[in-house]
This record gives sequence, C-alpha cells and structure tokens, in this order.
Amino acid sequence: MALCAEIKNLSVSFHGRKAVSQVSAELPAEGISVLLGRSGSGKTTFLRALNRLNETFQGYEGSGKVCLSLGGKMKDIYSADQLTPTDLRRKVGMVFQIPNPLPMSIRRNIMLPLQLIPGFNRSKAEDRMETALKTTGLWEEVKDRLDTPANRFSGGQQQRLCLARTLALEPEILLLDEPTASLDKKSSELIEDYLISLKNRYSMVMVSHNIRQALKLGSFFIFLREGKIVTAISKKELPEGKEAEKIMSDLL
Amino acid sequence: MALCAEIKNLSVSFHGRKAVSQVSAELPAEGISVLLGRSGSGKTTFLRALNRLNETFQGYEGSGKVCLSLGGKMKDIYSADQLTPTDLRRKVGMVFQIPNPLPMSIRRNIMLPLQLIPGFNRSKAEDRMETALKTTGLWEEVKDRLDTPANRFSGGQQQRLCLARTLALEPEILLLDEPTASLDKKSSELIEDYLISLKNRYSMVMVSHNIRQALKLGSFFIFLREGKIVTAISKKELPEGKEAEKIMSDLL
Amino acid sequence: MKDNKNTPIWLKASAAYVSSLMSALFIFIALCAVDGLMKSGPSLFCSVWDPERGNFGILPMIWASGLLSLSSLITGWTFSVGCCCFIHGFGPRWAARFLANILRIMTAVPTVVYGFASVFLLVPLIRNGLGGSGFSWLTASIVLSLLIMPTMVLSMDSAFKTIEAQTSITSAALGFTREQNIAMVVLPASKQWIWSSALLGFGRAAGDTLIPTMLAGNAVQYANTPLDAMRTLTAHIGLVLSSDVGGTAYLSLFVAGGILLFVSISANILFRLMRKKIWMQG
Amino acid sequence: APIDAFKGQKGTLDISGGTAHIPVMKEAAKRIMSFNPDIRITVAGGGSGVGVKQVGEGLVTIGNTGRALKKEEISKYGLVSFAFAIDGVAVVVNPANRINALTSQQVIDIYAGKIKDWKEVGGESGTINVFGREDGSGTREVFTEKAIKKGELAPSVNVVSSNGAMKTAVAQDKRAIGYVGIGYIDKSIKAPTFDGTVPSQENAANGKYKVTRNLYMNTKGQPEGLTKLFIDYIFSPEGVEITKDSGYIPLPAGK
Amino acid sequence: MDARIKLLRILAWLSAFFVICSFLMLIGFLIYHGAPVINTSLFFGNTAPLEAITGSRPVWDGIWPAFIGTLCLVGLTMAISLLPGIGCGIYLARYSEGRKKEMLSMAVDLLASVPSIVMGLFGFVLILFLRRTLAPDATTCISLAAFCLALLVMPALVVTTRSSIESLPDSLVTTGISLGFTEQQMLLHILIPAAGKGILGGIMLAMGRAAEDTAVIMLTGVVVNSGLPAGLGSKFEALPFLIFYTAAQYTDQEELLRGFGAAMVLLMLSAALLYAASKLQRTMEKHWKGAR
Ligand SMILES: Nc1ncnc2c1ncn2[C@@H]1O[C@H](COP(=O)(O)OP(=O)(O)OP(=O)(O)O)[C@@H](O)[C@H]1O
Ligand SMILES: Nc1ncnc2c1ncn2[C@@H]1O[C@H](COP(=O)(O)OP(=O)(O)OP(=O)(O)O)[C@@H](O)[C@H]1O
Ligand SMILES: [Mg+2]
Ligand SMILES: [Mg+2]
Repeated sequence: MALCAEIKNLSVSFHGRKAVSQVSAELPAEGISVLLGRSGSGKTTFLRALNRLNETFQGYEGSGKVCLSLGGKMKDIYSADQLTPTDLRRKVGMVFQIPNPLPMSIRRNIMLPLQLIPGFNRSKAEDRMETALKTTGLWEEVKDRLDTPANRFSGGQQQRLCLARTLALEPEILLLDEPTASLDKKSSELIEDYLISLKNRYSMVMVSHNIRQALKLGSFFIFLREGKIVTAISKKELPEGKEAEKIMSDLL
Repeated sequence: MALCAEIKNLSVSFHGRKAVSQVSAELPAEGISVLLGRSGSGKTTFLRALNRLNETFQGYEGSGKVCLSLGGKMKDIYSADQLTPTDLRRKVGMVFQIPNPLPMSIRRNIMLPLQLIPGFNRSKAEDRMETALKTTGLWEEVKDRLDTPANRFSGGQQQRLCLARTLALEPEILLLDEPTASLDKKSSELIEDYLISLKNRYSMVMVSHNIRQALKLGSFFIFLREGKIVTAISKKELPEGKEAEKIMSDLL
Repeated sequence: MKDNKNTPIWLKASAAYVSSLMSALFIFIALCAVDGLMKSGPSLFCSVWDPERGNFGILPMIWASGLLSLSSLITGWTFSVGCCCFIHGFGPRWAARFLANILRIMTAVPTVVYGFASVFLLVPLIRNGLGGSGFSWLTASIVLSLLIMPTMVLSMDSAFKTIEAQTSITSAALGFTREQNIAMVVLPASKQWIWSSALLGFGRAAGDTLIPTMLAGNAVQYANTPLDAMRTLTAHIGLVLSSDVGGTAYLSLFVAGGILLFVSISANILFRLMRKKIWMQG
Repeated sequence: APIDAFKGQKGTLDISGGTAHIPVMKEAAKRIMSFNPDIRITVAGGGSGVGVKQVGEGLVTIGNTGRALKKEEISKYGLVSFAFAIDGVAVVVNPANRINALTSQQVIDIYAGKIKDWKEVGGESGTINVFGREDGSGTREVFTEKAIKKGELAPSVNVVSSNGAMKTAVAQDKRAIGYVGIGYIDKSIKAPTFDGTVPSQENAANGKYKVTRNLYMNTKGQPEGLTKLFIDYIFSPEGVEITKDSGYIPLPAGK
Repeated sequence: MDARIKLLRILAWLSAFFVICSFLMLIGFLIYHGAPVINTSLFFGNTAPLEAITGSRPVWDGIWPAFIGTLCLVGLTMAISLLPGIGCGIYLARYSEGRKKEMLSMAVDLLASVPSIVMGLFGFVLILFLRRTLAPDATTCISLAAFCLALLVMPALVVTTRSSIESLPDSLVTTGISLGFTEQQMLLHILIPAAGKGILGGIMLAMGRAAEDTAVIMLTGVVVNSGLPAGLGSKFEALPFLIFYTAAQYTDQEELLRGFGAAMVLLMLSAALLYAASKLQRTMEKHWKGAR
C-alpha cells in the first residue's frame, strides 16, 4: 500500500507538557485519513506536526520522525537538507479549526499566497481564486464584496474563505482541522462532496468530530486519547451502516 | 405564553448591506430557542441584536424594536432610559462562534469579569469559576494549568472556556452561537445535558447547525434565509423522530 | 438605535486640556508672528541677513529648514521602516533584540551629545572625505535622521508587534517566510501607523534646534550642495535669542516661529491629503 | 566689600545672561555661599540678550552682558551697568597651520570672502574655512568693530554659537580660521600675531592689543542690599582675584 | 514580489548597520572620553558624598545637584503630562470620530513640530504675562520648565498610546463589551494593559525627551549653579544644560572631559529610568495576564 505519511515515535510537548506522545502511524496515500478524539486529545497538534507548524509556538519541544510523500518521494520533513519549512508548508496546506483570515480583503487573502509562488501569473491566479471561492460556495455571497476586509464576514464565511485560500494554493497534501465545524448542513455537504472529488488528487488528513462525516469521507481512522493513539483502523475493517457508527463512538 | 424576547421589524445592515431585514419574532421564555439557517443568513447578527453588540461594529445601522424580559419585566433594550448597554450585556451573556479568550490566563479570563461586578467576593468567585469549569468538563484538563495563557489551549478547550466564562457570570438570558461546533461528541453531550438542566433557570437562544442537537435541545425554531425569517416553528408542531429531522433539513 | 459611547470624563478632560494648551501655544505664536510681521514687514523677506547693515532676510533660512527637515525625514523614515523590518524578521533574532534595545536607549541620548560627538567624529570625516568645512547640510541631515529614528521606530514598532502576533502563524501555514509575512502582511496592515510616525518624525526634525546649530554651519545662504553650510529657522531663533533684545532681528525670531508653524501646518495637510489618496488606491 | 559684609545676610540672588561671565559669578557665589549658607545665589547663562531681558523684566536681579547696553535697552528698562572686566578677542587658527602672523587687512579680506586660499596669506594651499560668531554676541561685536573695522562679512561664513564651539571647530580643522576670547586660548588652538601684536591678557591690559571688550553686570535701577553687596564683592580685592583667575583683566569700580 | 522583499532586506540590513554602527561609535566615543573621569569627585566635587546626598552641605564643581535636578524635572514633567497624554491618546483612538478626530490628531502632530526653543519662548512669555497679571512674584522655575517640557513630550505620548491601542485586534473590544464591561472597565482592565508595551514605549520616549532637552529649560529656569532644587518655585540645575554649557564654554581640556563624564552619567541615568519603566511594565503585565 502506498503511504502518504509515515510517523515514527512522534512526541510533541509545549512548555514541558506532552500534547502528543510516542505516536507512530502510517497514513495511506489513497483517500482521506481522519483523526478523531476528544477535545484536547492532541489532534490539532498531530496535524500541525505534519507541516512543522508546532515549531512556531512558544515552548515547543518535539522528537520523532515524520516522512511525507511529496513529489512522488518519501521525504523526512524534519531533516533540514531535504526541504525548508516554508516549501513544506506550501506543499502541505492547512485549514485551521478557528478561522484565521489575514487582516486584508477577501481578494488579497487568496491572491497574496499565490503571488508568492514563483511563476505567478495574475490572470491564472484570478481564475484559481474564482474556482476556489465557487467550490466553497462563497462566490455568490461575496463576489460583489471581494475588496471588503475579510474579518467582516460571518464565521462560516470566514471558515470557507480559509478553505478556499488553501485550495487555491493547490497543495500536495491537505490538512483539514474541522473544516465544516461552523457550517450548516448544506454548506458542509457542498464541501464534503468537493473533498470526495479531490480524494484522488490529493492526500488528505482531517480532524472531524462528526462521526457521520468521518465515515462518509474517511478511509482510515486514527483515534487519539490524551496524546496517544488508541486505535488506527481502516474503513474496510469496519462493518457497514449503523454498526460502524456505534463502534466508532465507543472508541472515542 | 410568557415571552423572553419580542422582536419587531428588526433590520440590521453593515456598510449599507442588509444582514437582517424586517424580522419580527416572539421567543418563548421557557426552553431553548434555536436559530437555524445557512452560513451567512444572519443568525449571528440576529443574536447580536439581542445584546446590542452589533452597534460596536463599523458601518452598523439598525432599526426596529427589541424587548427582552429582564428581572421579570419586558424592557425595550434600545431605549436609553431603561437600561444601559453595559448592564444589558451583563444580564444577557453571549458565547461566540469563534472562541475569543482574552489574552490572559484561564483563571484571569474567568475571574476578571467577576471582579468587576459590584459586590465581588473572591472566595465565592473562585467557587463559581470551579463550578463553571467543571460544568464544561474543562476542570480536569486545566486544573493544574489555570495560570497558563488561554490562547495556548486547543480549539475545543478555548470554546469551553468561553462558555464557562459566560456561565460564571450567571446571566439572565444566554445567547449561544454554536457553542459545540468544535467539540467532540462526548464534550458536546456534556454541554447539551448541562444546557438542558439550565433550561428552567435561564432563557436561552442558540444557533446550531446540527439538526439533531437542535431537536434535542430546542423547543422553538427559527429558520433564517438571507436575513429574513422563513419559518418559526415550535417543537410541539413537529412530528416525532426521524420525520422531524427530515422536515427541518428541508427547511434549511 | 445607536449606542452613543459615553466617554469617561478623564479622557474628555485630558483631550480638552491638551487641546486648550495647544490652542494657547498656537495663538501665542501666531500673535507674536503677526506682531513681528507688522512691525518689521517686508524687510524680512529678502535673501541677505546682515543686521549691521539693516538687512534682515530670512528667506534662506526658510529654504534651509525645509531642505534639512525633509531630507532627514526621508532618510530617517526609510531607515526606520528598515529597522522595524529588521527587528521583526529580516534580521537574526539576537541582532534584532540588540537593535531594539539600542533604539530604546537611543531615545535617551541627549541631543547635545549627538551634536557634541558629531563635531568630533562626523565633521572631520566629512571634511576630509568630501571637502568643505564639514559643517554642512549633509552632516546635520545625517545626525538629525539618526536623532529622529528612535521616535519613529518605537511608534511603528507597537503596531508591528501586535499585527505580527496576530498573523504570523497563519502566514507560516500558508508557506510565507517570516520576511514575506512582514513585507506582504504586516507592513500593509500597519500603514496607518507608519504614516503617523512619519509625521512625528517630521515634527522632531523640523523642530530641533541644537543639531542644526551645532552642525549645519549656520551661514545665511542658499545651500545648494549637501556640503554647503546652512542656517535653519530654529537655529536662527536660538542664535538671535541669546544675543539680542528688541529691534528687527528680535522680531524676526517670532516671525521665524510663525513661519515654522505655518510650514508644519502645510506639511501636515499635505501629508494627510497624500495619505488619503494612497489609501484610496490600495 | 570683603566677604565679611555678607555676615548675617539672608535671601536669594539670581544672576543670568552672558556665558563668559559664568566662571566669575560661579566662583564668587561659591565663596559667598560657603561663607554664609543662608544666602542662595543662582547663576544661569542664556546669552547677553537673555540677560538684558530677564533683568529688565525682573526675573533675575543681575543680568550680565558681554557688550555695552543699547540705548533702547537702557531706556526701556532703566538698567544700570557695571563693567568689571576686560576680555580680549583673538584671531585663531589650527596649531598645524604654518601661519604665525596676520595683518588686519588680511583678516578683513578673509572674512569678506576675498581671500579664499591659505596660499594667498603665505600658508599651505587649501581653502580657508571661515568661522564667525552669531550676530549680537559680544565677541563678534568686538571683532567686527575693532578687528575688521566693520568690514563686510561674506554670507558663507560659518557661524558657531559659543567660544567653546569655536575652539572645537578650529582645533579640529587644519584650514580653519576663527576668533575667541583670549581666556579660551590653549594649546589646541593657536593665535597668530595680529598686526604684529601678540594677543595676550598683558597686551590687552597695557593697551597694546586693541581688540577688547568689557564685561558688564546690569541691574534694574541702582542696586540695593544683597545685590549691592555682591557687586561690591566683585570689585573687592578678592573679586578681582577671581576675575583674574577666570582669564579676564579686572576693571576698577566706577569705570 | 521577490524584488520587493530583496529591496526590503537590503534596506533592513542597511538600516540596522547604520544605527548600530553610529550608536556604537557614539557610545565608544563617550566611554573613551567620559569613563576615566567618572568618580565621586565628578559627582560631589570636594564635598563629602554623604553630606552631599543628605544635602547638608552644598556641592561645588560636582554634577550631583544637576543629577538630582534632572530627576526631579523628569518626575515633575511626567506627573504633569502622563495622564493627559495617555488620556488624549485613548480619546483619539476610541472616542472621537470624523472631523473632531482629524482636527485633534492634526493639532497633536503640529504640536510635535513646534521647535523646543519656541516652547521655551512660550514659557518665558507666559511667566512675563503672569507677572503682569495674576502673580507678580512668579519667576522662571522648575515647575514652569516641567510645564513646558510636558507640552514638548505630549505628542510622543499621545501618538504612541493611540497607535498601540488602535492596532489591537477588534475582537478584544467585542469580547470585553459582550462580557458587560463598562467603557471605563474595558480601558482599565483590557485595552490599556493589552497595549501596555506600546504605551510604555511612549512613556520611554517622553522620559528620554524630558531628560535630555536643553532648549526649553534654558529659557525657563535652569541655572548653572543653585544647589539641590529647593521647591516647586525654585530654580534648578540639570544635566543636559550642564553638558551644553560645558560644550559651549569649556576653557581647558579637563573641563571638556568632565562634560563627557556628565554626558555619560546622563545617558546612564536615562537608561536606568528606561530599565525601571520596562521592569515595572513587565510586572504589571504579568499581573494582568495572571500567567506564569
Ligand atoms: N461586522 C460586519 N461587517 C460587515 N458585514 C457583516 C458583519 N457581520 C456580518 N456581516 C454580513 O452579514 C451577513 C450575515 O452575517 P452573520 O454573521 O449574521 O451570518 P451567520 O448566519 O451567523 O453565518 P455563519 O453561520 O456563517 O456564522 C453576512 O453576509 C456577513 O457577511
Ligand atoms: N501552543 C500551545 N501551547 C501550550 N499548550 C498547547 C498548545 N497547543 C496545544 N496545547 C495543549 O496540548 C493539548 C492538545 O491540544 P490540541 O490542540 O492538539 O487538541 P485537539 O485534539 O485539537 O483538541 P480540540 O478538539 O479541542 O481542538 C491540549 O491539552 C492543549 O492545551
Ligand atoms: Mg484542535
Ligand atoms: Mg455566525
């Protein structure tokens, strides 16, 4: 089985307090891997370990090895000579749990990261922006307000904006931290469908609290508790329908 | 039927763009009223109209009348002589969609608002803090980290902190903007149960995207679309079980 | 249905206090300047300053004041932005901290020390390296820009700090380097404060007395090359004040004050217009 | 009056004005206050103009000037002057300069901008950097009146605002020329002979060297009480000593 | 894009280089000349230090009175200017709108560009005016100097306070408001502490300025010798003026060196003030955040 990520003995602590400890896992390249666990169990930290974002926080200390499949090769992302963190983060896009638009207009929010990619082309970038906004269902709502500061929009709109921003970057791996948490059912479905359609193009790792959503999207599930992996299970190993839901909620 | 809120012809616009238009509704005092609607439909704006928070945003313009039942009397909250906005906001607590801890420690986050209430008593306040943290299931997780800056905690922890902060203030009316959006099932249930237990003490208005949760908690439902009310429906008028879910998701 | 924030009384009081003091000051300067103008009139507006022969021209000084304050503002401001960038990401962390501390200490370096030390350090350097007497527009401009930098950097810095704290993680996640975050996100977002710090710096540059007195040579002439000596209005005030009472020379001092104020007002309005325009564009 | 006169006196005496006076005033104040701590004497600078203004407005009791009062100053405020010392003003150059003698005509031409190069007066070739003092300064007044005979001053003359600054400028610059009070001359600057006379306090005192000025104390109306005692003290033998030590030539009272 | 960053990078390094080099040169120069003369006799002259510190005997030929005078002057100036300055900054940041805001902020900017010498002149004329009207005995003194200095340092205080409050994220205000804080409480408990670092920057600027300005105090009461300041209405000595005076009137090399010594002392005094202020701010922030 092709892998998208290989994690060995990953430990992360902040200010001396373990957030993730001694985690090893292998995430398949195909389909979406879903992280589940109670609040504070280390899901976000785990996710951030995949794009080296934990390092930007105060009091970080980490050990272990993380390899990601980038450009067809497995690369050790924590070894300096293979990849700079910046390159890594451009290739491994992340959507945050709490929407975090930059203090500028919608348009700039999406265009700016594109501009910084070598070989930037304005009209192509504009296209990408439009596509990304359409995918997240935001286009109709904001197309006449593209130059409004992003923080004036509703919570769900901001969340979708952040998703669109990451999608427009066309990363190789997508990290999604509860991308639909503050969205209504219809918008969630729109995005879920889109994620399914992307399944074959990108590797995706996502956090979800919604078991139904996890089952619908995921093909591999990792359960965390207090920073440790309780179980890692693939969809094939689960029974169909209601029963699966039950098993999963018991595992939480 | 006793009312907790009476809204007449409420319109709110930002920078000349309507967010809520010509909304009239009567919310019952008993039980929880739930706002539903797609992202950007004006739920948060509606909620903010109930504690006059909209006015603090740039470009705000509003009209209409909102009466809340406070201290046993119906009060027009927008008429200056009845209530200052500050008093109003202390009595009408709000939890935000996007967690907004103050940039200080957990303890200070909860204690600071308590300290500013006339007649503050430290040991009583500490008790209230502990109770509130326990209710939100946070106590065990943070009791040895009470003096850590709040923004270092996980998304769900922050959300629960904000809920605890509001609960500790013991408001008369609670406004909840998707309080469980970024929480796992267990934590959500803990909070849901708690909200149910509070049903008889406070009036509550809440936004939820989760129909199951809405049905479980709510006794009155308001559906918004593009700033207007589509339907307002009480639980009694709905059939039981699956069917209700279906009707509701069609209304969205 | 709008909430009129009730302003705490001490804020209103302090705003009133500050504005009344300022009005008193402005009225005082304006009155004195008008008085001076009435009494001395057109004799001030010529190019020769030679009190012994009854020539009281202050035009070259106006020119010098404008030239010196603008040139040092431009260099000082550019360098200030540079320093802010250096502190917040372009430089290695230790160097950044070092620079920040230096700038903080520099606020405490007395102007007279700058002037004093420059006479011994910079003036010979310029004289031997570039020629002239060393007391020149260039010398004063270099020191003046150094003098106004801490003021500007410190007032930009607080905005930089807050905005960087808000955006750095988001930017990192989008694959920005720290430099890119500063250049593309923080800098544009703190535009407003960068502008207002320029105004602060301009004020400091235009208002300084000691540096031009000690370093600019004080010759009353139109300085055309950076190596020429010049006398600014402030230096003129200082020079005349210490030596004369009454007479046209003394009056010229109040007119100089008035002109300085007038120039500052114009520069201020100009700045504001420019700022509005630039804001409209982006 | 000798210092004993201050016995049993009380009060404050504020002095301001000409900076050249400060060493004398300060030393006198020190002796008087040490003798009788009940007396408080403050000494400030500011320049001749400030001295006149402040004593005229009653802000201080003695205002010093490095030049004679102007008519309008006397009439406006009713001031009384006491000249107590002579200070010579000398043309100075950098010690590294070969020049050892200058004539008044050469100096006039240099300050008028007609002579621009040291070569023209017999030095090493190089542009002359001319330094002068601000107008109204006592030193400058003496210089323009007595050294260059009210000759023209080129606008390009650099202006410095004190004797110290002048000294610093000339001591730093091999091609500089300037003028300072004789008391300020030391080994860091050099005073060439002026029209053949060595500028020194002796020559100034015996009248050979003509470029001199008086230092004045001024009061509003005739001095009384402490003020009078102080002025008398300056003219007493002890005061004369102080004046001499400060580098000036004392003048007898009532001149 | 890349070009812009490259440009900025060059600028950043250039600026840092410029500042650091100039500063080190300046400090090196000062230390080279000033350090050898720093000793008790620089401070106290011939007076015994203990007697000088208790003020029982006046100090001659020492900078002690000027040292204390500067401290008093800075303290007095801050006492007069701190509250109104910060208050006005907050007022501009949060409570004024439209024309009023524009006018007031412009006035502050203008005030910033009033030359210090004019400020001193203002004080001088003010005291003349007072003598003719209300208080015939008023004279230039430490309070007048502090008052004029307060005017001088006000703009820095106002502008930095304003900018550090305005750059706080909006959500902070919204949170405070939603928790039912009154305006007053919000300011005291959230905005001012959160903007504390920036405001402190302003205070440092103001203190530095008050400690170093010469032109203002020259016309408003500073003297070459007066002993320790005897009260609010007395004349005083101050270090910057002492330095200025030395630079202008030194007669021999030794005197000049003492000037450098005084300059170094002034610098150290200011640095100590800054250090104390930032220490205080850190303690207060810790208390506010309640964090360890
Ligand atoms: N402060 C503001 N400034 C400008 N426009 C605003 C502001 N707040 C809300 N809006 C606009 O008003 C509309 C309604 O926003 P609101 O936040 O009420 O939506 P919502 O129903 O809460 O959506 P969501 O579920 O995504 O949170 C949106 O189009 C939004 O962009
Ligand atoms: N920057 C940080 N500094 C200090 N502690 C942190 C930091 N980030 C996370 N933690 C701690 O690490 C633990 C795991 O946090 P994490 O954010 O990974 O949880 P999570 O599983 O994402 O929870 P949630 O579902 O609530 O978002 C928590 O106890 C949290 O308080
Ligand atoms: Mg999380
Ligand atoms: Mg919302």
